[in-house]
Amino acid sequence: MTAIPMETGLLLAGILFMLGLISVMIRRNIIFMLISVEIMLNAAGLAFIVAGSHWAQPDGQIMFIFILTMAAAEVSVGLALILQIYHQLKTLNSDAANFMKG
Amino acid sequence: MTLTDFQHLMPLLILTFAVLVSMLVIAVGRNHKIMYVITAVSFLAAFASLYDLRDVGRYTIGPLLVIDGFGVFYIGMILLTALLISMLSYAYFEQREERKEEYYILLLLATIGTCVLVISTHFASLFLGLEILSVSLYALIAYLRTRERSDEAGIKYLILAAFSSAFLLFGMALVYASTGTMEFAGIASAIASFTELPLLLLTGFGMMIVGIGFKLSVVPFHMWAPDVYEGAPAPVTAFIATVSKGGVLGVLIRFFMEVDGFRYPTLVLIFTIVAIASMLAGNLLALLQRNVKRILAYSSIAHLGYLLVAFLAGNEMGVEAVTFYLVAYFITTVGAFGVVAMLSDKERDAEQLEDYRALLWRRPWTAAVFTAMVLSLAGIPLTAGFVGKFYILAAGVNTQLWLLVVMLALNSVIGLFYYIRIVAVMFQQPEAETQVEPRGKLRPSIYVASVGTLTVLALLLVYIGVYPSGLLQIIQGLIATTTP
Amino acid sequence: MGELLWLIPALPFAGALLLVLFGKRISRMLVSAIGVGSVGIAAAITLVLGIEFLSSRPDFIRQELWQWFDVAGFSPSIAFHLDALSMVFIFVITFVGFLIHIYSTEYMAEDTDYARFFACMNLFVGSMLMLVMADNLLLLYLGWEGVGLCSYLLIGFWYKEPANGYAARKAFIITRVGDTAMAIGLFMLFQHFGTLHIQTISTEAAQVWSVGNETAMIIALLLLGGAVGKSGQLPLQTWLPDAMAGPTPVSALIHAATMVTAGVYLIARMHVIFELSPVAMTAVAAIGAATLLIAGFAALTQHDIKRVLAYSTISQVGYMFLALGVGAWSAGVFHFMIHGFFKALLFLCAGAIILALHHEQDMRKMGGLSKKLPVVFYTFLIGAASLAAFPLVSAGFYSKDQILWLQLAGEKGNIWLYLAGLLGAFITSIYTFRMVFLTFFGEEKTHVGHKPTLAILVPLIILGVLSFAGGFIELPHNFGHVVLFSDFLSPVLPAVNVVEGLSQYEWMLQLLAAVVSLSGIFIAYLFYYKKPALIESLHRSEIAMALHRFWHSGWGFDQLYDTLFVRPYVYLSKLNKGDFIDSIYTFIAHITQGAHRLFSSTQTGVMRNYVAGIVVGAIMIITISLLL
Amino acid sequence: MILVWLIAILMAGGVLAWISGKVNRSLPRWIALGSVLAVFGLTLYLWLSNPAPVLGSAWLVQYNMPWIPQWGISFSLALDGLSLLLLLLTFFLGLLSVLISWREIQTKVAFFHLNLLWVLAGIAGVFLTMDLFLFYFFWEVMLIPMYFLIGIWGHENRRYAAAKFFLFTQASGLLMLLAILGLYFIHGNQTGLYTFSYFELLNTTLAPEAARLLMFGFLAAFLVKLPIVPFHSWLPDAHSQAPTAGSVILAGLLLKTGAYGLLRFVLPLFPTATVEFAPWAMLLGVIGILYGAMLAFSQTDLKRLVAYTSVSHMGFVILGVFAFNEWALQGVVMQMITHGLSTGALFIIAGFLYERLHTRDIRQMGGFWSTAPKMGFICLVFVMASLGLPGLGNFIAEFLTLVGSWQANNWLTVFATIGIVLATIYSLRIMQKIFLEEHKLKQALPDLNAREMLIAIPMVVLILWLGFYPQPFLDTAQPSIREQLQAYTGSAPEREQVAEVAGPETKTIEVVLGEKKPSPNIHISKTLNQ
Repeated sequence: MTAIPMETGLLLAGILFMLGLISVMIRRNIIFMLISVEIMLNAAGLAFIVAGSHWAQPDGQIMFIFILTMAAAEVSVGLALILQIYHQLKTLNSDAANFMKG
Repeated sequence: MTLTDFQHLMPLLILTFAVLVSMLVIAVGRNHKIMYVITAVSFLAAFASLYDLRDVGRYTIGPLLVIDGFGVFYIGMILLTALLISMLSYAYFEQREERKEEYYILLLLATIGTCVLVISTHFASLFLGLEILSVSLYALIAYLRTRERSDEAGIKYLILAAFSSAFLLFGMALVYASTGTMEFAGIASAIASFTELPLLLLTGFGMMIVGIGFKLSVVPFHMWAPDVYEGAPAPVTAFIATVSKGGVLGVLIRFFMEVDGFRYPTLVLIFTIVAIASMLAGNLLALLQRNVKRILAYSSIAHLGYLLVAFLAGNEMGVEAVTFYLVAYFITTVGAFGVVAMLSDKERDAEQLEDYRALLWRRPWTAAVFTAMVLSLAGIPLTAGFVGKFYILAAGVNTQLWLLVVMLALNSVIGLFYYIRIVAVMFQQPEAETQVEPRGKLRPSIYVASVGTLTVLALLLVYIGVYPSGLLQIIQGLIATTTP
Repeated sequence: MGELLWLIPALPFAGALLLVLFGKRISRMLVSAIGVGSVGIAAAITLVLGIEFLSSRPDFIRQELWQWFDVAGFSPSIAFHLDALSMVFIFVITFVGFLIHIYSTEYMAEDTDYARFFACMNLFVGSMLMLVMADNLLLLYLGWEGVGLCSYLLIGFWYKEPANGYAARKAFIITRVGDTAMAIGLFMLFQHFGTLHIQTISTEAAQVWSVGNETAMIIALLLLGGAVGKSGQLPLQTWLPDAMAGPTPVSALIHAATMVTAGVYLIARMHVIFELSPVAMTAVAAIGAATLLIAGFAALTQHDIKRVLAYSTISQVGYMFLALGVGAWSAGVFHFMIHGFFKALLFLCAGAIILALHHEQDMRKMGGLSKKLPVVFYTFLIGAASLAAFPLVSAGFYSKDQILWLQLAGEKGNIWLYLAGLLGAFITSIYTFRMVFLTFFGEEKTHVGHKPTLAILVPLIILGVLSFAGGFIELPHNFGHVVLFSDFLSPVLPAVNVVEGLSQYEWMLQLLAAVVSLSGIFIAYLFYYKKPALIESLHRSEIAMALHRFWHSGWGFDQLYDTLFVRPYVYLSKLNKGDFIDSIYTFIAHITQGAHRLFSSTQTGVMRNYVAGIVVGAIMIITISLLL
Repeated sequence: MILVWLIAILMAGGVLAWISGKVNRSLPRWIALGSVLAVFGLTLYLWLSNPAPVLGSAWLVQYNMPWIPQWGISFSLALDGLSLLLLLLTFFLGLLSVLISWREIQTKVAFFHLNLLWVLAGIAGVFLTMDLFLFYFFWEVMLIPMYFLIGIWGHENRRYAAAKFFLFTQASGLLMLLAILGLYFIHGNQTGLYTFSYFELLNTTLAPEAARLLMFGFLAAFLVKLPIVPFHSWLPDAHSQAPTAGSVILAGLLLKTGAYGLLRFVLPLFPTATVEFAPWAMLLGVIGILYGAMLAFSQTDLKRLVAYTSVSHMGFVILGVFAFNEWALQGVVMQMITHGLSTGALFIIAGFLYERLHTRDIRQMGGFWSTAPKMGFICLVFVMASLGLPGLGNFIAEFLTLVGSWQANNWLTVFATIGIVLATIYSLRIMQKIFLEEHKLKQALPDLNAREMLIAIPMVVLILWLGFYPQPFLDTAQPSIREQLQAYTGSAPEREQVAEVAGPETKTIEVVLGEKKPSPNIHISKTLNQ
């Protein structure tokens, strides 16, 4: 375990984070955007675990559990909203939801 | 957790209890009025329980939370604001068909989250508080789910908030990685031991600022604000504008004071840029806007910029100024959205400037209150906003932040332009006298509740504007216990 | 005896006040009584005072009413100072004023604004008295501006005609230009003496400054500026001919007898300052000489009888300046008095003619009036003789002769000034008698309507007598040597130093003056009565006509000022009517609105753009935190 | 305590007037009239009961109560001669404003009077307060009601004008606030006493650089308010669009707050910095005089024309203030009063005309003398006042100012004096276009009625009084002017000693029979020898 330095782990987390970030930016489908955000959150969770293991503390993993919980809550609300939007717009294209601007 | 810990957390416990009771009540039978009473009473009770904590000094509960004067004051402020908002909400939702009862649960939950936020001293509690707040807000914003705009606002807020939360979390992880602790105090001592800040830490801080900045809706993380303000029901907007931002600002101040972030020119520079950009962009965006809710959104962006000026002063006076300004800003914003809520009808909120035309002649009292609120936002004397702005300027001048102070003055002028435009619209002559009142008349009791709330707010506004000594004393007394 | 002093200006003021307050409500009889009576009583008091003054011969009488104000030692009073100089002036003002008031009761009888006319006239008399009786320059300035106001009001009396209003404003504004110079002079005087009290300044100036002092020169020139404006001298003379737009009694009183000579009074009053500065003295004389010539030539070509008289006034005041400029103080004042008589007379006669001819003022449409208006004719003749300095019998001869004589004999005189004066005298007699021949001789061209009655005739006759007899109180030494007038003035005004050994040639000069005057009359007789064909031949000459046009327009001064000052100012003012500074602020406002639009376009409402915004912000923040 | 009453009565009267509007339409007018009369009476009483300036202190009445002790702010009012005169002017014009609105204002009468009285209260506060925070407070308080006055009851372009007025004054006011704060902290750091008290802050010692910056902060507010070219552009719009009472208060009083600020704060607080800046300030004044006069000439909107004359006249104020001597400052004080009267009167006449004709365009006027000679006469008096005719108050003001500024700067004074010629040009144009020439309208213009004469006559009397016997006013202002000038040990005191001997002393009517030109100073030295 100790063979893998913390930086490598963080780098992995960072790459994961960037992947999520980029796909949020380029995806139009709201569900995919939600998924991408989840990826970013998980990347953050990974970073916590890496950091926690570096300092040999359980805190990182605890934080990960928090993040998971929160993500679940978020997704549930998010999906409900997406359903509602699909009801109204008949599309999941996030660009279509731009009634408010200016 | 000892018994005294619970005593010190009494306000939170009361609110949590109220949430549980509410759910049970809903399970038994839906009744808007009962829900409303439960909420209001619980807010009051929670606020009353703060009385015991008035001389608390500094009481830490594990590594996660601390109850001190600062926290008590902010909790008190949040509770009162939430109470006022719930009072306005009652009248607002009474006219609508949706099921109203869950609204209060969400409101209570969001308030709990904010309260946790301002007393947190640990990333975990910070995160928990923030997410309780956020998740409740997603639902609150989209509460009127049959309105397209509500849903649009909800999903926008959800995706963007989650997105920024990811930044915050990743930033926290990086900070944790480089310091080995998630306690504010621990981070502070860890930083103090560094001769030069490691890149990891700086990146972490930077990413955290993104997360925090989003919640504060400062430039460049402000873009969600107008859309969400517009789409959310008026009382919820008031909540986002006041409680949520106030809570985040509270924790930001706590964190910065703890780690003494003002020592680092990089951080100060970032906040300076953000402050100036927020003031400018907020005011310029509002300049010719015709939607009142969006105007208030943009103006709140600018006001956060003003607040950052005092925040950047970085001393006790700065904290006092921020706190004072927040009080004034809370009163004003709640009042303004209260008027918006009061004038709204079933179909839509009263958000177009046209809805306010000749208000002074149609409903003089409402118009007078709204005028007072707008003038307070503009920082005109006799209102709390003036004293607040004065305090911020004083804090800025005291620490010689000339650039920021001058920008503030300049932006106040730009701001004036759109504030007085609102006022001007209100005293315009009605186009045609025949324009009948289309709004369905409310039951008098509800009307009285709204008007009463607004009256209280207006009186408070003027009282603080004319005689700020009392509030000042409280703030100084409570905050002196916090800052080392 | 001095206790009554304040009544002299106060009475006309009171009359004016009463007329302003009640003029609309009382009968014309009462208006006349108040208007004429107030000046009449003032004249009577002047007479009493004058007699006592002559008998007891004090240097001056001073009466202080109250202190005007007192700021850090600047403490002028509302106080009157009566000495011989003031005495002469108030005598002319009240008496001629009184006569003209009487005259006006008939002249203005038909006018709807009868009360307003008398209110203004009374106000004028009061202000003019204030001017000449003031014991300090600030009070003098009050009178000075007061007469300017009345002049404005009376020139524009018939306000419905825009041209009258224009003439009135022109008069006020141009004299104000001079007043500005005078005001600056007052600032300087105050700076150096800490007071504007005339006597104190006069006493101290002589002690503090030596002759040729530069400050004294500047002050004197500035005061001269004021005098030039008020007295219609070069280069501020252009308002006076236009001022004839007012009713004729006004022209007689204000623009001939009294107000236009205020400049003479000012210079005589401040003679101490002027004497300290040879440059200023020369300037006074030179201005006088130039003015009298230019105005004389202009008078030659005018058709409007009142304009002839106006230019003649300018020219005659030029003589007074000429006298003052060589230090012949009392000669100047003497000419002022005589001029006051005969010019008032001429104007009043002209007024009678104008009234008779249904407000016709063009001399080409007059003629043959000697039969129809005999009294007017004879009195006019006396006046004309006096103006043309008809030898021996006219008052004008003596007063003008004294001036001419002192140009040569006086220490500060010189031959060029004398020649200018002589040439002026020649032209004067030509245009004067051109007027006489054109109006009274030849055939009748316009029907005579209103025949003057007593109220007009009596003043004419009295003034005629004065124009004739007035000269005999001051006669040259080879003509009986009467020096009553200069003797009277001697405590105030120093006598001129005469160059030794010239006095035996005085008779030659007198003869020359007489010849010049008579030959001028003869030429006028030839051209305008005997052989009008000569004029016709002149009209055919291109050069003569060009010269005629040039002189007729008053030497093109109006045109010059119009292009130099009026048009540019009006143009600039109209150009900038919208206030270009305002557009700077409008520009700022536009920029701000542009910025608003720019920022607004970022709020697209598309979520992905918002995400991108956050990312950009994040990149910026992280870059900053990593780079710094 | 009487000082508090002055403000309290007005504020309470305003609220009362507003409420009473529900009961009766004309009740607000009477309440407003009553409260302004009451404060006017109080001020008159103050004036009459303090006839002679008390030696030693310029302050007649003081009132002090802690307000926000944490910041060293107190509710501190004090009255000296200068404030007293300006209060008299304020309430006099306030009285007239109520009267002229009697018929002009027919909509929202109650709210109008609320605003009117609150403006007056704000202005009175500005003139009275001796705490810089409070000063800023009142400075802003008077804007809001003024904004409403213009914005609600103004003419066709009122919202633009009101907004412009508001933005200009606010922007400059904020700069002043920064300067006040700067001064507060500098003083606090020096002495450890953090206070906004004027009397304490007077003792602050400032580094030259700091003094300059702070002075500009103060100047910004006052010069915009005054206004000085190039910061004047709010004024023509605000003045021409406001209702008559609004114009009167704007021109008569609001502009004076700027002048008052210069006298009260800028001069004593920054003695060195102002001396440095003086030539530039005077230059600005002269530019203002000439520029305003020139613009006034070409205006066709009567109220706009008069507004530009204000710009021109206010140039004299700054010219005088920065001459730093007693003559000039007395001139400035006189100018404040007389300009308040004369320009106020011209606006009132414009209001009378507007009521009758519903236009302010002078191209459509003319020949009104024939049907309205009373109005013509009143207008003539004030036109003459505005061109500085001696015998009317403005002359004393302008002459003293120029005499004073001459001692400071010759050439600028010369140009300022030329401004008087330009004043003549535009002033006479007013008379010509409105009252003279041929009557252009079909219907006759009704002359002034009794109420209007009641407004006009006191103004005429006052302006004449000021012209012929201004001494009571000068005496009242003198001690405070000396106090403001304390820091400037210029030539004024020396000159004074020389001149006091030279001037005649007695006020009774006396007759002196001259002998051999006795100059008065000889006369006095004789009595001294005896």
